Amino acid sequence: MIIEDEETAPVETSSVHHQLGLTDDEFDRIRAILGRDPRPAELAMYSVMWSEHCSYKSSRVHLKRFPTAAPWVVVGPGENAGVIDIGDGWYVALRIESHNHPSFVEPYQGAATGVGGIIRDIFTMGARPIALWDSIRFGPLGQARNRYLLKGVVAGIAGYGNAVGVPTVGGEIGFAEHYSNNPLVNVMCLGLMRREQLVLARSGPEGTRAILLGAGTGRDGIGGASILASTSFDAASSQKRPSVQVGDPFEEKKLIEACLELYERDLVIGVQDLGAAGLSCAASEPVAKSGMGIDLDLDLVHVRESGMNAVELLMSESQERMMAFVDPSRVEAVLAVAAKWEIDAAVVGTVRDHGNVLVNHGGETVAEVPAVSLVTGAPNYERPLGEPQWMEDLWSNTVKFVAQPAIATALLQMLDDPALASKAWAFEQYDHMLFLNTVIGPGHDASLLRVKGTDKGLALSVDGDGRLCYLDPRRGGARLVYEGALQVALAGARPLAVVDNLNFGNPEKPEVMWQLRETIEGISEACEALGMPVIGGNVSLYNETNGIDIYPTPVVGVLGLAAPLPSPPPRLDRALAGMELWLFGTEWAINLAGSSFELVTFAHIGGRPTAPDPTAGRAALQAGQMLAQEGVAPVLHDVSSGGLALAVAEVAIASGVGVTVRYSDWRHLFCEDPHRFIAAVSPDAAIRVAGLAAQASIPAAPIGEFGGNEIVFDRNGIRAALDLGVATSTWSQALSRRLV
Amino acid sequence: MKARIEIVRRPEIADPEGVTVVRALHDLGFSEVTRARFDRVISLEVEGMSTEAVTARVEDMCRQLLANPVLEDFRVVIDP
Amino acid sequence: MKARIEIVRRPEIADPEGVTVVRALHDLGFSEVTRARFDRVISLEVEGMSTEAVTARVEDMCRQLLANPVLEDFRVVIDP
Amino acid sequence: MTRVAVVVFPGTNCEHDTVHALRSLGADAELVWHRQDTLDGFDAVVLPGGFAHGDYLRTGAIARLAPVMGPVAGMARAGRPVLGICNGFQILCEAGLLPGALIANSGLAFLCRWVEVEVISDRSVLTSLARPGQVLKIPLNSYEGNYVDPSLSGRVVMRYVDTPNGSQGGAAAVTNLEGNVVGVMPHPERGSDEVLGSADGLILLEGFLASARVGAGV
Ligand SMILES: Nc1ncnc2c1ncn2[C@@H]1O[C@H](COP(=O)(O)OP(=O)(O)O)[C@@H](O)[C@H]1O
Ligand SMILES: [Mg+2]
Repeated sequence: MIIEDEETAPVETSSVHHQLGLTDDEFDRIRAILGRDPRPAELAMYSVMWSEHCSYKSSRVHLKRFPTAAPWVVVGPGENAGVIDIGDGWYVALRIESHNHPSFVEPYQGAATGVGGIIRDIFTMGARPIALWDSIRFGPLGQARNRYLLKGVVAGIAGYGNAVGVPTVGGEIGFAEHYSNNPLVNVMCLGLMRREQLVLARSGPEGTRAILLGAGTGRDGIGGASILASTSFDAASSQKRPSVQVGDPFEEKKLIEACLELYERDLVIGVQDLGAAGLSCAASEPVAKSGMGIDLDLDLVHVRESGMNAVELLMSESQERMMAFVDPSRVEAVLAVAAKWEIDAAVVGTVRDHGNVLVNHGGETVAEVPAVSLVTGAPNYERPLGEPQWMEDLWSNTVKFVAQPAIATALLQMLDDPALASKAWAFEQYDHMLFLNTVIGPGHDASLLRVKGTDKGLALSVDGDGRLCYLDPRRGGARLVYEGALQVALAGARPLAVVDNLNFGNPEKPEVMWQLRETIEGISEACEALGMPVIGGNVSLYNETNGIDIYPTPVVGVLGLAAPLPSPPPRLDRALAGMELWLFGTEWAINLAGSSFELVTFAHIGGRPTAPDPTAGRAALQAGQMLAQEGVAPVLHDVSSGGLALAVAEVAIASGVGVTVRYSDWRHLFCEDPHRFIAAVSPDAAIRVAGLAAQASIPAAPIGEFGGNEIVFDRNGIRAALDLGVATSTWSQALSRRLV
Repeated sequence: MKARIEIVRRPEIADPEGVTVVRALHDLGFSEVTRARFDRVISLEVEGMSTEAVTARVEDMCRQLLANPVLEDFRVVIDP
Repeated sequence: MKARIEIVRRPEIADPEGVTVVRALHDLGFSEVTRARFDRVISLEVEGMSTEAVTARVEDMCRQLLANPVLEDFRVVIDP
Repeated sequence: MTRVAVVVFPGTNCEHDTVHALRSLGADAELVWHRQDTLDGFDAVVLPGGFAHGDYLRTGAIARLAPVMGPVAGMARAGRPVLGICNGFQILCEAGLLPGALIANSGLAFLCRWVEVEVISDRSVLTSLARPGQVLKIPLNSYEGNYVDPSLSGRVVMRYVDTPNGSQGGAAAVTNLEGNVVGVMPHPERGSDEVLGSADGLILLEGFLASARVGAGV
């Protein structure tokens, strides 16, 4: 790190740029842009703005593949969050972000600041953040370090999310050895706004003032998140610790209220949050997007620590800060709003038409570079990619079953698997009810939120996957989209849009780039088949420790609109004795490749997962949505991890009633092939249900009844039974008992 | 023996609580306060013979559980 | 001057932190720990002349804000 | 119409939910900023849930010094209905308007879940329309929900059916001797609509408004 008094002296030693994560070619590129050697502050700005995390230099060429257009899309990828028009004058903003490496360094603060960051992306758009979802992955809980990381991350999400006043209404937790030294922490945030309140990251014309709002700037995360998230992990990473950032949900809560008041009173032209790359990004991005430049005076920045130099001020990743672009006539009013909400504010710059980011510090010019070169000047890498030589072996490595396994035992084993069991230990630490919108909260499939003042509801699901994508990234990526869309449809909603978070390994390996490209291809194909645009997301690369890459792990969030809000909506816990159990979708599916069954009972991962089928997928969505809207099925639940057996068990446990399932081939019970769901149906509604299924042209049949206090699997009279009480206690305690 | 563990937040790490409390004290008219820092003290009762042995064990507890090495430094004082 | 305030939880008040930490330490194999108590130390930087005056003011701060009489006792130490 | 002040401190987050629930019962509920130093014209006041001042130092410790707390104490002395929900309960204790204090849950974790509470006494502005023995389903949502009262002078008006946080005597809601100042840890406003899982909380809020109309404690 270059911390020197001679801030205006050019950098001679090229080694400095290596410390900052820039390659020699990138350094030469900077020289060419400036026509001279960069000064320390200039090099610092380029290093953070051109980091993988901020510039997407390895992934951008592939992200172009995503479909992004639809009539209801107001803002697509490229802004802080995507925005969708849900009618009645309401817009929603949605975005997902990762904070993987910081959460490994310090799980509580890493997760907490991740939550703070994604929330800022939402209210930067003008929306009030109304809900969060967390998608988190860890190594096996047998290792103390992994238990520590899980506890810390969940406490961090709770500690920040609850205090900042945004409920966490759903999420998922996964486990695999690959995440032991590289946990994944992805958080999705939803915002709601009136149409008039939309704000973009624009700077406005010459003379516009730049006002820095919120926390004082300190030495937090110098070369932190952006660098941390842009390089691999190893023993040396412990030295990155001093750059850990501490979140202050109280400051962010005040910042939210202050900004919302600024939007309501129409006092700002544009805003940009300060995330990774801090001031460097917030000063350059909005002006670049507006074809302008800016004069920035670092002496005016309010600081938490004294004696910070220009490099530190420009690179600091101090949390809870916002940059507002304000017409000179409104400056006083903006400062008054800040004072009311008891947050600090300072006018730190003025928009200019010279197109440069001109930075002064201590009366000296420490940087003068074209704004556009910081934002879009980074190289775009077409990194070499190639199918891993191990794919063929993986696909041919299937289990040959000689006999039928003990079904009840296999189910009990799955119920005791932390990845499949109840997550109440985690979501009861999250406020998931604030704002009185949570109609269906955590512990079900999609979350369902009502939109007060309308008859509508928003259904959202977030699902990630590593195992299927390892076995086939294209099919795995596509199936995530179909699964999310189905869950949303089963809440009575029409799937409208997707956000994605791509967690991958080291992009300098052709195999990893191939996985990335294939996953994006799969997600894109599925989105096209279902008419859903991708409106935003995030890419996290270099998820690699000591040379071992994580599974390719995309996380997909699906947003759906339920109009009207079904009342009462289907839930897992509404099955009653006497109701019929129905299965929708191809019943004869038998592929067990990548299934939880093979993993849990045989510790096996191999074979090739079934590809999704657009026609069957669309039929399932249509049927699910109609059933939910008509209210003829009190319970609707998709068949995914754990297959039919686990899906049925989850309904029985949630409803506190036993069930009998009739089957012919035991593999039907554990197969996880897509586009299938189950329902609880009262006998007098059976005819109507069959009619709706026919209308959607999806195979559907009753395969059992609810009743008694056992979960029974029956093949022409041969019964395998599991006591409901045993199933319930096993499933409820599988996670918590491993954490004490 | 009694072990007293003083856990102090590293100076370079942000301390929102301190900032908020100084603000509150100023509101109350205690304008003479310029800085507030919050540290923790954990007092343990430990069975053990030699001060050395106990010190080593307690330092171990701090590293494994009681202190957060990323954010805090700690000091162990034993009074036999 | 520097004022050091020790906030000590009253013995009759339940101490969930203490109880939980002892259990956690036992799980980690530190079975020699029989009791743990958590207290806080607040370090203030205060402008002021006489130790007496500052002590009085800081005790005032404790009564009004820094300590809760239902739960805690406090002790003020000034090092000039 | 009954005018109810819902106080907003920096960090409060249940103010809009509380106003929403009170208005659904026909009350005229208004947000009042913590720096306001009068509550003239209000029949009752609610300190809603959230994290006033980030819960820094101690939950409720900084909030109790706000200018608005003078008038709140005034209403308490005048026998007018004063309700603290969750964080508001903690503030009332810190302010000495209720005996005791709230410390960390025995499980040392934040707890957000539906709980069952049994009404012990109807002699408080919160429980005035509830039957003793009646069991209500309302959401709990707190880290410091563990009530301690060495003086044993607080009157418990609602008790958890199955205490989840170590609270002394299972206390879920506590009142002063006059019954006009009440602190409740679970959130009545969150149990205000069947769509959300229960409307039992309305029984409590209706009682609170009824007491406000008659203008005094019980
Ligand atoms: N995997 C992805 N899919 C779709 N959009 C993406 C993806 N990754 C990044 N984006 C978009 O790129 C833009 C820039 O991302 P980023 O620089 O991380 O924003 P921020 O600085 O607000 O975190 C955002 O609009 C984001 O939605
Ligand atoms: Mg942003």
